[in-house]
Amino acid sequence: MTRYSLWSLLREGFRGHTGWGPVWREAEPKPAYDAVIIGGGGHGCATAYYLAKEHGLTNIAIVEKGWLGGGNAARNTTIIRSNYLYDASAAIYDHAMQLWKGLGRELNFNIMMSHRGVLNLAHDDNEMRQLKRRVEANRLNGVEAEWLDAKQVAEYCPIINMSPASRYPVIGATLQRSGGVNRHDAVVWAYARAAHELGVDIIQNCEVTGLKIEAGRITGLETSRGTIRTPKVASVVAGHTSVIGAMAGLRLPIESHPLQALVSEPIKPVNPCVVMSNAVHAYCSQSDKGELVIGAGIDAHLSYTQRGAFPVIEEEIAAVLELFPIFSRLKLMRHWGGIVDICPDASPIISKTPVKGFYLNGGWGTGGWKATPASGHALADLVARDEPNAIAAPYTLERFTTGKLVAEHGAAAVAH
Amino acid sequence: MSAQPARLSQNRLSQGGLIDRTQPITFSFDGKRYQGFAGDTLASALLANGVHHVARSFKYHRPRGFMGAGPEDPGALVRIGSDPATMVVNQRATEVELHEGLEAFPQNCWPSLRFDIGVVNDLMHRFLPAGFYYKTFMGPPGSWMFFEPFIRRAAGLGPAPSAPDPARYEHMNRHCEVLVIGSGPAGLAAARQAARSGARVILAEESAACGGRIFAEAEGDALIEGLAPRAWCTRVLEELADHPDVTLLTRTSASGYYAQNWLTLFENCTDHLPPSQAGNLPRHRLWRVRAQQVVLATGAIERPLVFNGNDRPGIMLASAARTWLHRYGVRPGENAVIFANNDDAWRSAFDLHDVGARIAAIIDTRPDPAPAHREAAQARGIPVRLGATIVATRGRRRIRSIDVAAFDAGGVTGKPERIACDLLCVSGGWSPNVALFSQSGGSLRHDEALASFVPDEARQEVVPVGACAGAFSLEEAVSGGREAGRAAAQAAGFVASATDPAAGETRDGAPPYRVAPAWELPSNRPKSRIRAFVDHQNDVTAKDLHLAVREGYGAVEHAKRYTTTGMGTDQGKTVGVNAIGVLSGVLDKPIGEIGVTTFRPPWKPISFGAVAGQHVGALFHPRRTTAMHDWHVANGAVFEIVGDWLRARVYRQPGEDFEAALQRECRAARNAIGVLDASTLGKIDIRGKDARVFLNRIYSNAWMKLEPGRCRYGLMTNEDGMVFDDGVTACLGDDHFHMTTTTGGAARVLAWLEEYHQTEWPDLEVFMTSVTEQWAVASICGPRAPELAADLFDDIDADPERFPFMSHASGHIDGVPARVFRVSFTGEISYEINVPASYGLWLWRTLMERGAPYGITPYGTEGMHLLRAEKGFIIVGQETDGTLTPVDLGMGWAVKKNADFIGKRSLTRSDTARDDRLQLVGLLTADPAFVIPEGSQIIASAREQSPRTPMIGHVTSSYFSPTLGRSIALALVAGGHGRMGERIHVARAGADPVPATITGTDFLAGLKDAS
Amino acid sequence: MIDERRVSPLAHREPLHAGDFAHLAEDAFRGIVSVRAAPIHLAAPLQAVTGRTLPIRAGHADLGRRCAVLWLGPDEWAIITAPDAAAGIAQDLSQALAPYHHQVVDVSDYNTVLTLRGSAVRELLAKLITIDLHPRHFTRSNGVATLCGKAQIWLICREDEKSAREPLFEIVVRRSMADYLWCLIADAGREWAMPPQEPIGQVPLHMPG
Amino acid sequence: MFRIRCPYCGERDQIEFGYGGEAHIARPREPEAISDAQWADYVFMRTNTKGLFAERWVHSAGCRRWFNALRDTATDRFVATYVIGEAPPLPVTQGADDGAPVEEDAEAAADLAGGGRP
Repeated sequence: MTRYSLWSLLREGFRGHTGWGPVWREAEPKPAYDAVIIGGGGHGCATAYYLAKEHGLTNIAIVEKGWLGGGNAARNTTIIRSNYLYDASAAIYDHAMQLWKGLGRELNFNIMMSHRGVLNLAHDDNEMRQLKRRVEANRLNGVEAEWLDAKQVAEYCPIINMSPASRYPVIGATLQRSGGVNRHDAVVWAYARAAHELGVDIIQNCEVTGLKIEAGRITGLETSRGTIRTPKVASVVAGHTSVIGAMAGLRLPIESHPLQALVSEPIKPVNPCVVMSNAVHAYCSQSDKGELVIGAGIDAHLSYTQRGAFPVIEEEIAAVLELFPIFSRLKLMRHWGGIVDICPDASPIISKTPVKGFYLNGGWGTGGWKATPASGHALADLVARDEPNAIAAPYTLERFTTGKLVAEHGAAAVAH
Repeated sequence: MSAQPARLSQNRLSQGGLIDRTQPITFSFDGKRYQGFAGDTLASALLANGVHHVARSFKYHRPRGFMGAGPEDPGALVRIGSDPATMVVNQRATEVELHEGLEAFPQNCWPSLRFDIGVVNDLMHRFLPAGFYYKTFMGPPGSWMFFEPFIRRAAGLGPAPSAPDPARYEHMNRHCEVLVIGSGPAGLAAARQAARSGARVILAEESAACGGRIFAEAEGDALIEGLAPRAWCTRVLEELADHPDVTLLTRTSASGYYAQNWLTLFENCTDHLPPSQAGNLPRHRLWRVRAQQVVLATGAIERPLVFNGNDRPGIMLASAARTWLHRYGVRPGENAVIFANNDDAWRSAFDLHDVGARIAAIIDTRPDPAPAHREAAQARGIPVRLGATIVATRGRRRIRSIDVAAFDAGGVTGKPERIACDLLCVSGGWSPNVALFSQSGGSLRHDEALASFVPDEARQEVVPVGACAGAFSLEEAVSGGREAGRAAAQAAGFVASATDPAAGETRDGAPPYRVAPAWELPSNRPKSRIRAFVDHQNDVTAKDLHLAVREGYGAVEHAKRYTTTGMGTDQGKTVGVNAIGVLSGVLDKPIGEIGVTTFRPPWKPISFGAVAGQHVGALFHPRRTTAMHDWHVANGAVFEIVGDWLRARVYRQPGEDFEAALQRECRAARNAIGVLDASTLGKIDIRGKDARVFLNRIYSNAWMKLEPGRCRYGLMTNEDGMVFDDGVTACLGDDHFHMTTTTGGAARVLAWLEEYHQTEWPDLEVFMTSVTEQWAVASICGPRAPELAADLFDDIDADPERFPFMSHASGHIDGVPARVFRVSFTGEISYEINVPASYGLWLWRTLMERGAPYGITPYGTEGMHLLRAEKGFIIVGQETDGTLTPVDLGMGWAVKKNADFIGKRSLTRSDTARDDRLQLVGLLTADPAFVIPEGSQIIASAREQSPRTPMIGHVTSSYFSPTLGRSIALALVAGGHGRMGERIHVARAGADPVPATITGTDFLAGLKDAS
Repeated sequence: MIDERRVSPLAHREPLHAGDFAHLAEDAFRGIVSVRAAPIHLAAPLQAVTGRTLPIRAGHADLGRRCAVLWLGPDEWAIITAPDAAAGIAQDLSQALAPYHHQVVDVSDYNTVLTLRGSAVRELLAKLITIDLHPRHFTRSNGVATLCGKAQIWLICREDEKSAREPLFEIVVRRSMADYLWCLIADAGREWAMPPQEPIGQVPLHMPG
Repeated sequence: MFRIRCPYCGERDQIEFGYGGEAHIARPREPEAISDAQWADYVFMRTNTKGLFAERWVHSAGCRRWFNALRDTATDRFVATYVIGEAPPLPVTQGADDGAPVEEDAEAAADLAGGGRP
C-alpha cells in the first residue's frame, strides 16, 4: 500500500495519480473466520483494526450490509469531546480523545481532526450549576475542560448572541479546547484501510440474516452471501442493535429513533468552534468546506426509516437563530436523518451477552461518533479476551438489572 | 409613464420574451452599472449586456458563467447586496429577479473576479486531485491545525452576514386535495383538470411565471389542445383564476416531500422587489402542505456533456440558450457551436440562427440524428459534424474556440479541427427531475432508451407526469397531466362535471426526442492535461471519479463523498446521471447496477429564516407571566425563567446589589413577614372515588389515611425508583384532592398521571384537571404572618393553633374566594393563599398594604431557595438529577412499606439498595465566611492527586445564610448519611481544597440546638 | 358587572384592527367550566342547567347566545359562558352529577378568550395552526383543541361565511400564554397591516455577579 | 410529519401528539414477587421491532387521550390506531412473552389502512 505523504502526493501529481492503490480490496466471504464483526461503520472498522493490531487476530472479517461507513458514520455531525460527568464516561470518552489526537498519524490518513474547541453554553443558574459540576469533575478526572464567563464566551466565539434580553441569555460556558470536529468518512476509510492492510477481510453488500447458536454458544452467521462459521461475533450496528440482538433471542434496553442533522450552504469561516446548547437544543459547527453543520434532537418516535419529522428541523433552526441571529439569511442546503439506538441512561452497551461468543456494542444514542476509537478499542479487547477491560466494565447489560446506570442525561432541568 | 422602449443592449432582441421593454431597470454587478428590463433575471440581464464571466468555482477558482438558465445552474453564484444585515450570498444569478437598484457582487474571489489569487489552486491542480487532503497534512502534531485555516479560508463561497436579519418570515399551513408541482404543460393540464372537479388545488411554480418550457421554446407549429402553446397557457391560467379553491403560487418551489404527503413549499415573497415595495409581506414563506394527492410535473433537467475543457464561460446547456432567446429575448452569442448527443439540442442551433446568430457547427456524437434536423441544418447552411466530439476548448473568461475531431469507441480518430466561437451549447440529453419523487420514497429505474433514471414505483399518493415521468412529447405531457389531474381529484372524492370541453389537437413542433448516451468523451490530449468537469460547482472532473474508483471508492456513495460530486449548493442537478455514467464506464457495469445517490431535501437551498418561520426572536419561546407580574416589574424585580415562567428572583431597592437584596429579603421572612409569588406552582384538581388509591400508587409515601382538611408532602418516583417531582397535596374531600407540583414539572406530572390512569389503571374512577392558572398564589411566611392573616380573612380563623400546620381552609378575603394552605417551604409559619387568578394583582397589593405595619417584604425565588436550604428542603432538579431515590435524599420515611407505588420495586435492586450511594447531607465549611461555589466536587483528601483525584460527591446548593450568619451548603456525598461529623474537602480549580464538615440538612435545627 | 378588582390577562392590550381583514380583541372574564363525566350521565343535567345539547361528536360545539359547550374528549367538555355565570353552572352541574363519577371545575380565571374576525382570519390562523380551516371543513359550531404556535388553545368557529358577513373565531387560551398568543396572531396579521406587538416580559434575565 | 388518526378526534398532525413507546407491556401486578431481571425486563427491555409495531401515542394537544397504533417502523406507514384496552387488529410479536415471529400480513395491513380512510 502506498504511504500517504506530501511527497507521495507530489510524486503522483507528476504521473497523473496513477500509482495509488485501493484503500481496501473488496473480499469474498471465506467459509470461516476467527471472529466476525457485523457492521462496517466507524466503530466496526475500529474494532477490526484494534483486533488485528493489538490482539493479532487477523483472520477476521467485517460484514456490512450496504457500503462501508454508510450508516451513522455518514450521518453524524462529527463532534468530538470528552467532557462527560461520570467517571465511567470520562474514562471511555477521554480514552477516545487521546486516541483521536494521534489517529491521523497512526493510520496515515488525514482525518482532519480539528481541535477547535467545544463550548457548552449555560443559559440559567441551574445549567451553570450542572456545567460547573461537570467541569470540576472533568478537572479532577484529568479531562481537559474549563469554565468561561460570559465575556470569555463572547471572545471565544464572537458571533453568539450575547444579549441579556435574549430568551436564553448566555451566562457562561464550559470549554474543552481539545474538543472539535473531524471528517467522518475519512475516519471510516482510514480504519478500513489500516485493517485491510493487517489482513482483515472487508465484505460489503453482505447482510446478516441470522446467527447460528448451538448450546448457548455462537457458531457462525447466515448472510445474504452465504454461511460463515466463526466462534466470535461482535454486533456493531448502530441503529439496528435490536434487530441483530433479536437474532440471538435477546430483548435489549434499546429504542431506535430518527436523529436528524442538516448543513447550510458553504460560507466563509464564521463559526470558529463547536457551540452546544442544551436549553435551546442546538449544536453547530462549521465544516472545512464552509457548511454550518447543525444537529437536531431525536424524534420522539421509534423508526428505522432514517427520516424524521420536519418540525424537528424547524425547531432546530429556530434554536440556532436564537443563538446566531446573523444566520437567518443563510440557507438550508441538505437535511437528513440517521437511526440512533437510545439506552435509558444515555450510555452505551459494550457487553458480553447470554450467548457465549456474541458481543454487543451499541446504544450509543446521539453521541457515538466521538467514542469511535475507544469503542473499537474496548470492544476488540472484549472480543479477544472474553472479559471487559476497566473501560468497558461499566457498560454491561447487567447494569439494567442491578440499577447501576450511567445516567449521563442526568440533570433534570427545572424546579420550583 | 412613457411607453418608449429603452435603448436595447447589445445582445437584446427587439422583441419576444416575458420581459417588458418599456420598464428599464438599472442594476449593478461587480461595481459596474447595467440596464435590464422588468422580467429579467440578473443572469439574463448580464447576458444581454455581454457579461458571461460572473463567478469563480469552489476549489480551483476557475471562471464560471451561466451553464443553466434556472435552478439547475451550478456555477453563477453571486452575492446580492452589501448591507451587513441584509446581504444574501450564494444566490444563483439565474434565479435572482432584477429590480431597480439591485446590487450584485462576485464572491469567492480575491482581490477581484478578474484577477483571483485563488487561481493558484488551478495551476496546482495536478497536485490537488479529489481527496488530496486525506493524504497529507497529518505529519507532525498540530500540522492539520496549522493548515486547516488556510483551507477553510479558501473554501466556503460567500461570507455570512454580520448583523441580525431584520426580515420577517412565515409558515403557512394548507390542506388540499391536489397539489401540482410545476406549471409546464403537464402541470397546467393537471391543475386545470383537478380544479374543474371543485377540489382544492395548489399549483406551485418555481419561477416568476407559469408555463415551464412553453415560454422557453420557439412555438413553431406546436399546438396544445388546438391552440398555440402560449395562448393555451394564458387560457388555462385564466380558467384557474376563476376557480375559488385554486391557489396559484409562483416563485414557489417544492422543497421537501415528507411522510404522508406532507410537503414544504418555499415561496419567495419579496426578494424580487425593491425594499421600498415589500410592504408588509414576509420575505419568504414556507408553505406546509398536506395534500391528499400530489402530481409531480417537475420537468426534466438537461445534462451537460463531459469532455475536455467543458467548463468555460460561454459554454451553456442547449436548452438554456433557448430559454435566453425565447423567455428573455437575449441572444447569448453571435457565433455558436452546438454539441450534443440527442436531437433536442439541434433546436438551439436553428433558433439561434433564426435570430441572426452564426452557427459555426453542429457537432453530434451520433452518426444518425433526425433526418428532419439534417435537412433543416442544410437549409440554413449550418455545417454539421457527426460522430465527432470536442477534444479541447480555448478562452479564459469566455469561450473562444473549440477543437473538434471524429471519434469511435477506441478514442479520437481524426485530426482535430479548430472552430472559432463565442458560444458553445451542449446537451448530453435530459434527465427527468425525479428529486421530489425520490424524496417521497418512490423508487427509480434506469431507462435505457432515455439514458436516464425515471420514476418507478410510488410509495405515496403521488403521480409523476410529463417529462418528470420520462414522457418528453407535448402530447404525452398534456394528456398525462389531464389524466393525472382528473384521477387525483377523483381519488380525493371530487369528480369533474361531464361538461368538460373536448380538447383539440396537441402536437410537438420538433421531431421526437432521441438520445444516445455519451458519458465521457475522449480527447487527443495527454491524459494529464485533460480536464472534463462533471461537477462544475465543486470542480470534480471525470479523472477524479477514475481516481476514486482506482482507490476503491467505487460504490456510488463512496465516489460521491470522496470526490464531493453533487454536494454543492446546486445539489448536483446537472451532475448526477453524468457521474453515474462515468462510473459505469470506469467500472464497466451497466448504469442500472450502479444505483443513484440519495436525493436529500431540500430541492434547493432555502433560507433558515423561512424554515424557522415566525418562531424566532421575541416569539421563539413564550415568556409566561403571573397575575402579579406588573407589580414585580414596577418594584425592581430581577427575573429568571423557570419552565417558561418569568419569576422574580429578588427585588432590588435603589442602591442595593443582588446579594444585599437577597439577604434583606431573607431576614424579613425570618423576622417579620415575607411574601412570595408562588402562582407558578403546578396545581391539579383530582377527583373520584379512587382518587386516594391513585395517589397512593403515584406517590412513594402513604395516602390512604389523609383526612379531609389536611395536607401532605409527597415524592414521585419513576419506575426506575428515581425522584422526579415533589409537592404538597391537600385533601379537599374524601374523593377530592388538590395536588401541587414543581413549577417546571407541572405539565410533566399531569401527563404522568393521565398516562398511568389511562394505560395502566383505567379501572380507577378518577379525573384530573389542571388548575395551575386558575389560582394566583401569594405565600406569606414569617413570625408575624399569623397577625396579618388574622386581619386578612373574612371567615377563616388564622390562628396557628386552630389552623394548624399542614391543613387548609376555604374562605374569603374581602368577599373574594380564597383557598389557604398552611404549608411551609421555609420553616416559618406560612399561609399559601390562593385566589382566582384575576384577583392576583389585587391580592398582592392588598397584602403589601395590610402587611406594611408588620414589615411585609416581598422575596423572590432566590430568597425562597436560600430559606428552604436553611431548612434543608430539597429542590427537585437542584438537589436531584434523576439519579436519586427518596432514601438517597434522606426521605426513607416517605417510602411506604405496605403497598406498591411506581418505582418501588427498583429500590431493592442490588445497586439501588447500596448504602454507599450518594446521599444528601449538609456541609459547613471550616471558614464560615467561605461560600462554596455550587457544583463543586467533594474529595476525601486534603490535596488533589495526580493524574486524577477520586470524587466522593458534589455540592448542590450553597449560600451565605443570614439566619446563621455563616455559609451553608447541601451536598450529595457517597454514604453521606453514615458520615455525620466527618471532615471532607471541597476541590477548587487553581486553589487548595476547602475543608468542611458533614452535618444534617436542617441548619435551623442546628441553630436551635446551639442556642 | 365585573368586579373592578379583577384584571384580565390581556388588560394591557387594546383591540387590533387590520382593515376589514382581521380584528383581534380580548373578550375578558368569560365564564369557563371544565366538565368530566360519562356522556350518558351528563347530557340531561347539562340540558337542564345550561339549556344546551351535549355535543358528542369530536370537533363540535353546541353554540348558544350566552353559553357554548365544546367537545374536548370522550368524557370531557368545556362550557363557555357569560362572566360570573360559571360558578353557578359549576355548582348546579356538580350537584346534579353527584351520583356519578364526575369532575366539574371552574376554570374561568385559568383562561381568557380572544376573538378574531374578519375576511382574512382563516388565512391568518393557517399561518399558526395545522388543522384544516377551509370553510368546507371548519364552519360555524366546529371547535377543537389544538396547537397555535407553542400555545395550546381551543378554537371555536362562532360565525362562518354563510352565517355572517365575515367569519368569527373564538380562541380560548391559558392566561399565561395569552400575551404570547396575542403577539403571535398580531405578527401573522402583519400582511394585512395589523400593528406589530411586542410581547411582555422582554426583560434582561440575569444579573452579572 | 405524520398525520395520525386519533381514535377520538380523527386525523391530526404529528405535532399534536406525544409518543409512548411500545404498547401492550403490562405492568407487573406484584412487582415484589418477581426477580430483578424480570423487573428490568418490564422497566427497560423493549422489542424495538423493525416492521409492524404496536406503540402508544397520546393526543396531548387535543383530547389528551392515550391510544395505540400499529405502524410499520421500516416504512413509517400507519396501519391502524385503536383505543387502549383493545387487542391489536393484526398480530404483532411484542411484549415480554415468547412466541413465533408473525409474518407481516401485507394484504390485511393494506385493507386496514384503506378501510381507515374517510
